[in-house]
Amino acid sequence: MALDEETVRERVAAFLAGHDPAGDRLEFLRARFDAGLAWVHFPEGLGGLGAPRELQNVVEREFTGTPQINHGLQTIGLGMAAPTILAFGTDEQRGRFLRPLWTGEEIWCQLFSEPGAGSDLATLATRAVRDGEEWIVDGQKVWTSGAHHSRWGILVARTDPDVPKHRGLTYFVCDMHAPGVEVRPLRQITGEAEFNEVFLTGVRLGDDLRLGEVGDGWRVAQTTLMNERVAIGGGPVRRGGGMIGLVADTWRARPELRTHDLHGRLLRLWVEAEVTRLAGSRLREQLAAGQPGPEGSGMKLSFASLNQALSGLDVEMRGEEGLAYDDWTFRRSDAVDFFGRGPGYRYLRAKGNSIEGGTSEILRNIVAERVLGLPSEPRVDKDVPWKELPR
Amino acid sequence: MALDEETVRERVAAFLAGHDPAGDRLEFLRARFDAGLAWVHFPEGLGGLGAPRELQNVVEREFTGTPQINHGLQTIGLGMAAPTILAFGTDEQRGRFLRPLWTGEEIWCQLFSEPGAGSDLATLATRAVRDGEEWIVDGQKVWTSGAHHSRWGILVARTDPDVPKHRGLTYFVCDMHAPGVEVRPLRQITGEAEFNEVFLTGVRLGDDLRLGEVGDGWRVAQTTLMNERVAIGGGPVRRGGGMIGLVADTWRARPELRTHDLHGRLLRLWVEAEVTRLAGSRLREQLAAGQPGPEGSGMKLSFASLNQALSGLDVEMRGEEGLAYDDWTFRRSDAVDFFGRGPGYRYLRAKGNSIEGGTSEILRNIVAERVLGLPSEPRVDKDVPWKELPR
Amino acid sequence: MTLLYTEIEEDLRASVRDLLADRCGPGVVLRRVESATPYDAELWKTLAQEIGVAGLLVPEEHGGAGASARETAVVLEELGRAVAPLPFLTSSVLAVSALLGSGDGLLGALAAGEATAALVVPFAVSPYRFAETATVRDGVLSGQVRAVAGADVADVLLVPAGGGLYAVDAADATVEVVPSLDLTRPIATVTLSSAPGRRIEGADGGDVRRALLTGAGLLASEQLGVAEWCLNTTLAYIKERHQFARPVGSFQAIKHRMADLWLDVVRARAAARNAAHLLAGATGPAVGGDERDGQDERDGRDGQDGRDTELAVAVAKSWCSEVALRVAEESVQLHGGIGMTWEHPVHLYLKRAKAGEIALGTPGVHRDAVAVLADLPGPVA
Amino acid sequence: MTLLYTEIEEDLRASVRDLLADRCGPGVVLRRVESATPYDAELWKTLAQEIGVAGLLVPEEHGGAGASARETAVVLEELGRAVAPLPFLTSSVLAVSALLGSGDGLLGALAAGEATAALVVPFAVSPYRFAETATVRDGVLSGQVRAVAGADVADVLLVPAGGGLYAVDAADATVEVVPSLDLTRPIATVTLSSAPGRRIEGADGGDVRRALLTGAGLLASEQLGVAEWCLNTTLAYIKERHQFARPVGSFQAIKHRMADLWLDVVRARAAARNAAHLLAGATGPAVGGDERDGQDERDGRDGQDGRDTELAVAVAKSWCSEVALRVAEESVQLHGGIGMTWEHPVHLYLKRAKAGEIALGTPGVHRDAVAVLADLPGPVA
Repeated sequence: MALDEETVRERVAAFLAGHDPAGDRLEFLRARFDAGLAWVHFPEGLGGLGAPRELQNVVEREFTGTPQINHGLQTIGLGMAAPTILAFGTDEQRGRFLRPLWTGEEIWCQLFSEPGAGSDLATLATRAVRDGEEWIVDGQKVWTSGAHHSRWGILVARTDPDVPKHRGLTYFVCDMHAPGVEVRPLRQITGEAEFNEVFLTGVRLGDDLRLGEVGDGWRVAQTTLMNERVAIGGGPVRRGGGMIGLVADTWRARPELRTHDLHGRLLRLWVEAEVTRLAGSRLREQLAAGQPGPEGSGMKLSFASLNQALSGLDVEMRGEEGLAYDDWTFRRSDAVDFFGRGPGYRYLRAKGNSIEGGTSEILRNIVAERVLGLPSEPRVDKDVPWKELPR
Repeated sequence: MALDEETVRERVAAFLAGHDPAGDRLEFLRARFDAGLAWVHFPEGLGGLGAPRELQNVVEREFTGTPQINHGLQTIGLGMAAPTILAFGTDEQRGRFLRPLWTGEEIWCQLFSEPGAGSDLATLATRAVRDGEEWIVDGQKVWTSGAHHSRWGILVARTDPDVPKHRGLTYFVCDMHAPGVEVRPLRQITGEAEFNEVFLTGVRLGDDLRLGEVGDGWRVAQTTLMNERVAIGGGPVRRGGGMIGLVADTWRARPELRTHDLHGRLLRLWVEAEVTRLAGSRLREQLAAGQPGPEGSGMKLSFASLNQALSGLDVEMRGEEGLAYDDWTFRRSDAVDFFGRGPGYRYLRAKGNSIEGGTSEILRNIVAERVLGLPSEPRVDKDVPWKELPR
Repeated sequence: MTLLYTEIEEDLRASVRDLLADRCGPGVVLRRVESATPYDAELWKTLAQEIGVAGLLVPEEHGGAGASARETAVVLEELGRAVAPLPFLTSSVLAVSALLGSGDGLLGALAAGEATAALVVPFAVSPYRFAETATVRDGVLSGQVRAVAGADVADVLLVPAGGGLYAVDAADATVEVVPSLDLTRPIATVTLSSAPGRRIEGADGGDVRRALLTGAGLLASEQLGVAEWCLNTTLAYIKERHQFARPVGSFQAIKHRMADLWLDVVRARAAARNAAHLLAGATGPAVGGDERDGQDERDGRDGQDGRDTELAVAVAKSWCSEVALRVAEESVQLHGGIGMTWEHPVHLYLKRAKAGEIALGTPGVHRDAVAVLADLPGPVA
Repeated sequence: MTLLYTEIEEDLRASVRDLLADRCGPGVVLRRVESATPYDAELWKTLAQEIGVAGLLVPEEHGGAGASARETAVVLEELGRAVAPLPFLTSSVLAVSALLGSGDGLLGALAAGEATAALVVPFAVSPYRFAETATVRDGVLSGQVRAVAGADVADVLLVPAGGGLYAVDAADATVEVVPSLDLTRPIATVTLSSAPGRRIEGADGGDVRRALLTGAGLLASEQLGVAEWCLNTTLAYIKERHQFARPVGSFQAIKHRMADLWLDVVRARAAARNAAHLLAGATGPAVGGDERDGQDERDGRDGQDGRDTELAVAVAKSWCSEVALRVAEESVQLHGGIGMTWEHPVHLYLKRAKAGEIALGTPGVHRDAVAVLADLPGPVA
């Protein structure tokens, strides 16, 4: 029988009675994991209680004020690596990886995208060739955030170039400390580097780092990608919040910038931001009512387009101030900083919103086919061996 | 040696000396044809002098003030049927058809489009089956302007359903007075009928009405379509002319209709209309300088979109007046009447601008492939017999 | 549950949709608009009396169903989806709303579907700029009002004059229907030449403005219905229609346009629901207390609720007007030639959408209201 | 021939393009903008002196080429196509134009490429709203002007003050370059603290405004060059880049967007050429006498020519600004991830396009001028 809210609450209380939140942070977190109170829907022994996923909210509330894990740094580990390891890992792999992943002792990154394989991920060219009990990996990955402080990476590589592209892939855990792994910051048009390029040259990975069967990498990767957080979380909840709020605040504070032309465009964008926010609220209500709708697919599209239009208007309306930029220094950063940086940065960074995490073109395809049921286009690559595909 | 301007001028003078423009209109026109002064670039004996096409302008100037042919009613005959007959007709056919076509004694219409074959004209389904020296035609054509006062129609029909779609077509001259030809006015969303549906039921056409070889209809039709007038002629020449002029006049005359929102949109459209007009002027300069550019392909796209946006704004800005319509009477009309009718008519009629004569979607394909050199999409219908195509 | 549909609302929708599918299909509507009487009186009787939609907004003590703007909005979605030529918006929404504050006895007859009424204002007027055009003297009304919707089928005309509201028997006025862009909701010129009127006790210009606000906010739901019909009908068509041996709907440029339109409609639904919810007089804000910004929280409770509602209406009407129109226009385009013919019903939706853009305030007029309500002032002159 | 390019213009274009291809490729520009001096002084010397572009607008009697805005526009197209970090627009167009009426001796040095100058006004200022920010007293200037383009490489600063125009030696002013959105044309704050200035005889605020008008109209040609590079580079990329075993450029949604962008660029070329032609002081209208409307014909000749030119500038700057920006933004998007990286030059064009939108008047400001010039007045207040 599944655990109920009351029982979970009691477990937390019992745990807190025995562990001082003011003590050593890491010890507290390890103990919380071992007590099955890390992610309650995971199995017992792996940080969970096999409880319904919704009860996690209860647990989080009860743990308010205690040492917390770092959701920012651990995004890839928690959101992508963990569910994949749980679904496809051996007992040894689950036992080895999940605990330090959750406590944050080991940071994870994602090694999927390649310069030649963006939207068409399945054409990726990084090779993994078997050599006894090891695999030798050669290739280049890109858009890897956090690679420079990662212990492990989830990696998809081509193990068989002679079969159609989806069938020749295998999924690995990549040891980011292994010889031949080189991480280089990738400078973006904003001037800073949120991401890295990762060069893999003769990297040897033991076969015990393989996740799932040889040739089954595409299916394993789907599990990872399905767990990528839906973009809806990123939308503003308050009316007039988010990017529109930034622009509206400037508008209100600086009457000298106003023109009728800008006013008309601002009003349109304010309305669009508001109806998009309402659609997000409605989606959350649907989820809460157990009626998940297809609307989620569209939220990322909407926010990308809104962020771009609003940040563009922001730069334009500031006139001579818009001709300046806050800082071109080449340095690493760990996240998007729409609220701390200047309008020029926001304008440039928002351009990535319609590319990263699924381009707007791919998202429109998905809406058209999966939501609207429109037929797919003629495919030319379905039954062709990967090595014969035009590139 | 080709004729020069001076000689042509002399010929016209000689003709006018012998023929009184104030006399019988038809006799005058027939004589003008017989003198080779109808279309000077046509061969001698067929209304022309075998002269360069440019000299036609000279002839037209010299004939100012004399009886004229009716370019409106004769559009299809002059612009599409005549060049096709000239290129593919037998001597008998040229001799039989061209003179009354030019004088306007016989009006022509075009029987190409079908309900099931719009942008994809080559899939048309009207059948022509050989029966001795005759062909029996069955099918339905649509969007036929002037069918009700036409003597002849240019017709493309399928004579072989067992070969790929482009290869089984044959081109005919259809006798619009033959039994089995039924013309019905086709009411449009504006309330009136500019076009017709033409039902062909067991229509018997002699083989002498075939134009070009059996199975060669697609190639013959290409000649017809290449001669369809380029849309550039339709653009306004004056600054602030055309549809923008109509809207701007109302704007100036009625200050009580103005709002900042409408003003901003009107200014954008005025600028767009102006740059589109300038592009048309530049295109004409290029043509005059003997440097035809690819810009022509885009003019129809631009005018369609401008006409739609402007006529939509016009209705909206009139408020309660925009809720009314001038006249829903079902009646025939021979042409678009943007300047004589009300804003509601213009709004509805302009919707056709992006459909008739090549949809905007097809025109974008053409620009992308022929002007920009982008690759075509994978084709699924190239080598499939017509009768096996999905429909 | 605020932006979703309740079970009761879904049941109501099903009843209305079934009836309309049965008696108000596109072919029927096309034939009706060619006749002298586009309005379908018989169908209206069934809908008003048997399903009881005429009294949705009327409190029970006045013989109505005591429902709210939420249920009314669902009915409007269905009527929009059918471009139904019925006086629901004009009588059961606009006229009823104008009477609600007064509790006038006429409400009972309207709720029972025994009479229909029309508010005698130009259909293009916005809630923000209403001005009387008729005059009253000793209970006798004179004046001319153009572009009145629903007057042609009204038994009673509600005429704002002299700061009050007057009920005039339609037989005492001249109602001249003019050729209308929207074939399914024609407009008329109402002329009053010393027509006797009964003053509605307790109703004034404020009631008229509130009725126009309610009408504008709920028209957004009708526009949602129009947009949904156009989107779904176009989807069905482009899945079926083949060109170049492929369904038209398999071409990527078309797919992307449809995806964008769908996204517009998804947001139109959220906006229309939000307006309906707030018009229903919900005491809390539409989407949870945590979602109010600081500015709002500083305002007083009552004033704030009114402002939230007005803002929701302005947002919904401006967005849904443009979405309905865009989807209808794209629908005509994607139907190709057939979409330009009288025989295909899509033009009825295009005309409804275009007229709806103007009705009860254009999108631009409602955005001007947003400027005030959301504190986004224009340039200082 | 008015909107086409003459043979002389095409020859000039070829010389400039060859030189830039040789010495100002994207890799070179990327490296320069990371250095302390983005401007390429050596390249400027070659271009200014050997090809002689610095004196294009300067009459022969002052040591220039006596060419016109038409040839100048062609050079700007090429400089835009290369996002070249050179002071042509700021010195040879803006500063020279401000001096033209005076015939000042400085023109000779500028024409010869021996000196460069900058007009000390905010680069965002429009021809319609210029106001002085420096003051002058006894030939000594004080004040601060922000966002000045070209000041960092100018030998001479032209400062509008006291209704006149003053030449200030750059060494006598403080020029502080600030981090700029446009890496290839940085802006600077110019501070004058009792700097000695020489009054330019015969130059006043009207010359400054005319220079700004010329600058705005010719910036449209630079924007055309930016748009063309972005369009062509994107076309080349999507023909090469494969996804799903097809060139990205074979997907219909992409093709249709490219077709629309191309159409925008075709019209940008016509608009930019028209502005350049009229700025060249052509006595006839740009596109044939028969194309003038009745309104224009009623106006006097001189005033009308000036008004035609102003309108052409406003049209060109508003259209070309938006087109350059739209094409640059689409270019980033269609390059996918690589377009977001510093190593690919497309971001230089995006930044130039965004800064160009603001420079010398935003599109909205120029549309406001269209409202006046084309007699399309706004709402009566």
